[in-house]
Amino acid sequence: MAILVDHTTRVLVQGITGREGSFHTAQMLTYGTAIVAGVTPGKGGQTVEGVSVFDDVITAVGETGANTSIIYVPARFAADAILEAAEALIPLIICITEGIPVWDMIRVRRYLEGRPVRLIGPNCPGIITPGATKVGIMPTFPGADIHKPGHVGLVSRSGTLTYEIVWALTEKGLGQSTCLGIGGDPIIGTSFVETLAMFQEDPDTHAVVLIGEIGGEAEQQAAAFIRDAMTKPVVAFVAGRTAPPGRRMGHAGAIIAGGGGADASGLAANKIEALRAAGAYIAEYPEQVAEQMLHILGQADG
Amino acid sequence: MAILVDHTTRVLVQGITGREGSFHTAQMLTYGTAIVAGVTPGKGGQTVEGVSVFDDVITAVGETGANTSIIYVPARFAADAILEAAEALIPLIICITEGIPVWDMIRVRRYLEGRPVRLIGPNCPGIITPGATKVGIMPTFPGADIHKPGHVGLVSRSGTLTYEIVWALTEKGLGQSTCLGIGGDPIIGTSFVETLAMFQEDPDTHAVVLIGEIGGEAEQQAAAFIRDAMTKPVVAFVAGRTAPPGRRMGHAGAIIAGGGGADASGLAANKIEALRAAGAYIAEYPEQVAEQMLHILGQADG
Amino acid sequence: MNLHEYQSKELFAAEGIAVPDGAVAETPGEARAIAQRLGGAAVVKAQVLTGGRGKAGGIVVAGDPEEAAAVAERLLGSTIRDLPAERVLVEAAAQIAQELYVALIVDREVGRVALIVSSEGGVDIEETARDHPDRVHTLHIDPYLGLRPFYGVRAAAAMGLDSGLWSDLASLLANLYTLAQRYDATLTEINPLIVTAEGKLQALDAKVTIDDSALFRQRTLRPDLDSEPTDTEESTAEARARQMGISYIKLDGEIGCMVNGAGLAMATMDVIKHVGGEPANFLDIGGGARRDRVATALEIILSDPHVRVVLVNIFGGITRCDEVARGIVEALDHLGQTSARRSVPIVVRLVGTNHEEGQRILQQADLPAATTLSEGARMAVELASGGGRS
Amino acid sequence: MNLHEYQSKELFAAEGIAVPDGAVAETPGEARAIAQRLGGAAVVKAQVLTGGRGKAGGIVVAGDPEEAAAVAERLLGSTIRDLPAERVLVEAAAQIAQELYVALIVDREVGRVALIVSSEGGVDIEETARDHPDRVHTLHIDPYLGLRPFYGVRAAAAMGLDSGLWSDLASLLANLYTLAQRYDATLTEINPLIVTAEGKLQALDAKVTIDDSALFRQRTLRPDLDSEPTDTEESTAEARARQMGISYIKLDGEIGCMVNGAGLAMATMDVIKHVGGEPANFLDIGGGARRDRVATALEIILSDPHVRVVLVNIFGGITRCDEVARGIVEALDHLGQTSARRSVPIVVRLVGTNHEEGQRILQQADLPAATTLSEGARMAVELASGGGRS
Repeated sequence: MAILVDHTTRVLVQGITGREGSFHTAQMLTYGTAIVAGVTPGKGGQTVEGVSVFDDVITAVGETGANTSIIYVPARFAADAILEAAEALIPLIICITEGIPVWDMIRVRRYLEGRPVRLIGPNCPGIITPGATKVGIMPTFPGADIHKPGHVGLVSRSGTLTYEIVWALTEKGLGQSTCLGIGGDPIIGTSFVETLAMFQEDPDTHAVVLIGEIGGEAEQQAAAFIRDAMTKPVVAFVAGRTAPPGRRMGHAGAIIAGGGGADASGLAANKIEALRAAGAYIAEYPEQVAEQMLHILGQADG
Repeated sequence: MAILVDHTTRVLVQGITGREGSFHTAQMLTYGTAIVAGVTPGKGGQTVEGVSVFDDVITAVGETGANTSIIYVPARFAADAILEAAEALIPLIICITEGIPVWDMIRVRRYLEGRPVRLIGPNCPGIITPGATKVGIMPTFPGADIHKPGHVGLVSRSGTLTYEIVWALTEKGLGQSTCLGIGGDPIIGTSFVETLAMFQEDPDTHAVVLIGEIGGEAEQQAAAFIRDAMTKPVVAFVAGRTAPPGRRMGHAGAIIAGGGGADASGLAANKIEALRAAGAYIAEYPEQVAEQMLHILGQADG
Repeated sequence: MNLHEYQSKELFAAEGIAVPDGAVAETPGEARAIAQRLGGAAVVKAQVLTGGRGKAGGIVVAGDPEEAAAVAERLLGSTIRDLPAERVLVEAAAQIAQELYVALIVDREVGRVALIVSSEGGVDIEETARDHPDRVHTLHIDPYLGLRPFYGVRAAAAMGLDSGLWSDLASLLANLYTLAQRYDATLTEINPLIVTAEGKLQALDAKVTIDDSALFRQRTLRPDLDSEPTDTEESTAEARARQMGISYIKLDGEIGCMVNGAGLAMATMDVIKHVGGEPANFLDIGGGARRDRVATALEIILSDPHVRVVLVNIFGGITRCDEVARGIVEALDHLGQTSARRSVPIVVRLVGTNHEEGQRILQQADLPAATTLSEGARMAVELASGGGRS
Repeated sequence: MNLHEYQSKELFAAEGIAVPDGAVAETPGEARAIAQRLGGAAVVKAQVLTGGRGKAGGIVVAGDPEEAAAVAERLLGSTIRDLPAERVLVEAAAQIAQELYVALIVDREVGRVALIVSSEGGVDIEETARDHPDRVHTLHIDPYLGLRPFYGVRAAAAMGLDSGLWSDLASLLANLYTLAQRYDATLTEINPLIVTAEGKLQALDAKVTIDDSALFRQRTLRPDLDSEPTDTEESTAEARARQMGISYIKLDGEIGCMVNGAGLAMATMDVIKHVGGEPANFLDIGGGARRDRVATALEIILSDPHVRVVLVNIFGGITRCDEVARGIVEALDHLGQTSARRSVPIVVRLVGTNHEEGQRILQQADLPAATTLSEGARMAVELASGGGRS
């Protein structure tokens, strides 16, 4: 089962001939992902890692039946790539690209309103349903995959921090149903709440890990949803409790009291408090997520 | 019953303090229309014909529960007025204004996509459900109203030609369920087909009059709908059979072979042929519409 | 409103769309000077608003400046398909490697702009569409997105264009869309869009039609808007009417018509024909016409010497019958003082908003009145055939 | 990137938003000349990127040009809230009838720009929002529509502005939105927007923040993008890092960190604290970092003399461990030749994409390796407390 991606996922790679696109196409193919097409304008007819390249998305979809797109296009062209995929009504679009201007994302998100299209990201590591398919950039080196099929769902605003925590889960024998990063940018396509709702509905997911960070109010909204609508246990880790207030910590998502508001909702302490009050288990450091999950599930699950 | 407007209609007049707005507000009030608010920016707090004026649409809707807007704003501001009403989610917006630039209407129509809002017009005479409410500019002088309650539905691309035909119907004792003009501009909010579908569903409508004109393909689309989905009789009149090809006949709607295509679908003869083939009755001149309708219904109906 | 080729190309150049080097000339001497600047050989193109100029002899290649002057001499003041050529465009001859077709057209049914492209340029696109529909490609542009690069890529791929030119084509199309939006163009057409021998895209011809409803905000395109109209295919009377907000088209009959509303105006013409007459014109005074517009309309109708009778058909909604009646009376008074045409009979059919006041005004002026359109049309036909011309 | 007031006002003026007459001065003499041109009296405002300049003494009214020069002399080179004032803005004193607040802010939760207005300008908007929430009004702008006039009308009505100024306010807000979009501003704030004694709107202060991700297309705002950064609140090392695509923030501890990913970088700091250490910095080398960026990052960390040990924590996804390992070795080689800081110990924790090759490279260079983050953090804390500084 899992959520969003599984063995029926047919992937189109936008920006397949670029450095990142071709590298990760190879990685995904090695993992077993069904990559059916690539797109790079002007390079139609070529192949990359055996995958046919098309000039434009709508042609690629028509020829191959791709139902998921992953975007590795550079930041200045990435919004156009998302719009092209959305215009072609690809139901699931995953944008890896980091550094897309915020006004571009305002335009994109408005375009997505009311369209039967879901965007994950941008500035995210993608989605993996371990053992079935990987549509992303998470490390899955053969023989030492950090992932393992199982029943823990994981959703994160972060990239590498996710790997850290997934690895700890796997080391403890806790497999995952689906792991996804929703992206660290100020404006993203899919929220914590939407993802938690999918995990709550997914019979294959028994418990959920939520990885937040400072900035914005996404964790507070997630907390409200956990309190009101979730019956499955949630373990949460929020990065940045030692971050000094008022300074940007890396990408745009990590700003204390972001959004110009007067409140302190962006602070890690407030987020942690909201999640704790909503009934989530709080991990103090990344590896503790796996320890707590093992405690909750009572045994290795998966 | 009727379609679109009835005694539950609560009208907001955009541009109420203007010459046309105030004149027709008085006319509509005389007819018995429930006009609950007017809008003219900067004139909030005034009254026109006893109707309260507000500065903006969303406030007016909040204060008065208006569910229909009629727009008399000059052409250069009319698209903004439609957008403001649509943004405020007024379910029915009727735009009387003539001469709105076509690029403005492209923008408007795109905005309406997927919104729970219906636009009638622009460049139309509005809608009347005789005996119940009038939201438009059609002549309804007391004591000699050209309309009469009954069971003939009427839809038209024209303004004054509609009055001509309604009057002939009424003179023959044929009342109307609802009469509406969808507008003569190249880009309009509601099509013949959508209106025919509403009349087909309306138990109060027993037969339909369709008034077309040269230009575009709207009559051919109507013909296809009549053929495929209508069981009620339709009498059609298409203006412009004597118009010389290739010249504009007045407003933008009336262009032979409009839209730049190579075909002659804009010609009156083609439209008439399509409607005849679809089973519609064809009137040769306006007054014949009423004669044919009387023949079809067998008696004065209403 | 149609723009001339030279006007369209000025807009193109300002928007970054390459056009051949050249300039417009109003005299043979100017044409000679331009050809000299261009290096001798030049193409001289009559600036008339009609298709098929080439076939009609309106485009001539000149080998040297003297020949350019001679060609200009011949074209200037001649008529191409009944239209006078008041200017010629003198351009450098292009080295053509490939001819394409691109256009942006408002598609009324879809409510969006259609991008139409073809690998077959320089020929009649309607013929191509009929004979080789697979060579004409249409893409509707989402107005929220505008003509983003992926539309250009899709168009280029559909045309089978060399991939080295794709990003140039995408830029050109984006610029063309910006131009269309900026100038309220309902049509912008480049036929042919050429690939030069150097491998560059260039607009060899240019056609732009501006939305008449948007002229109020396009005054830079229309410096003549308040003065006398020129440069269009319409007659002086038609242009004068349009300036007043009146739609007027002269036809060949003898019954002048003044009607409110385009649909009713056409139906009135249909009824006149139905009862055996011939309309002398189409005339729509527009919605909410006031008396000065009515008076102008009547004067325009009566300026046609073939008119033997005038049928006024007004069904007042937003137009008020009393205003119309006053306009008619005013116009007749004015004409009575200035012209002998007062003797043309006028049949008036007036119903709708404020019709009682209107009919009272007409009765005072002793004008014949009809109750229905058919009755009015029959009265007009009888008056026209029974004489009445003094 | 925050713009100075004078830079923001230049953008405002170009967009048609009225600002007080004035100019920027870098010397007392320039300030005197500007005050003279303004007619004598002037307001001298230190150009520093911080709020509360007024309270901190950064805004001074001068009665005549000499006083303006004296004030400039005092402000230039002084620090306001720890920031050096390198320029002053000398402006005509405004006659204020009313003070308002308007701002456009990207609202990340809604994904749209929020228009925030208040009838209480010239004061801290956050205080107003807390104490009088009914006086602060927020409208989210549909990006498809842009800031159309009806939003302006709605804002004006909400503020209770005199209706004679509504269309001016609507125009001003539309221009402000255009400016924000044109320059990729995530914040444009006018506090106060004043109504002058003559009844005109004028931006008395101006604050604009540009989206760092959009600087590639905003080079006109950033002539210094390729040279040394100035005019920002960040330190030289932080600015140098940013130019390389590295996020670096200096802190007060002794354990330098180099991490890929902001979330993991913060978590690494959290773990260092958890095991008893103090991070010397936040550093995210970004996604897909190549070896030159890794080398620069290490040099920046080691340029902080308080750093006693460096913890490198890399979990490779889009970043490849072999590139990181090569970058570390390169940087150490380079540092070994140029500095004495080679002796600072480095703990490396490297897992993920191409980690085998990366670990092989590190082993050859004889660098201590950790398996988990906690282990790495503990090793670093031990090394830091146990000395290791030579």
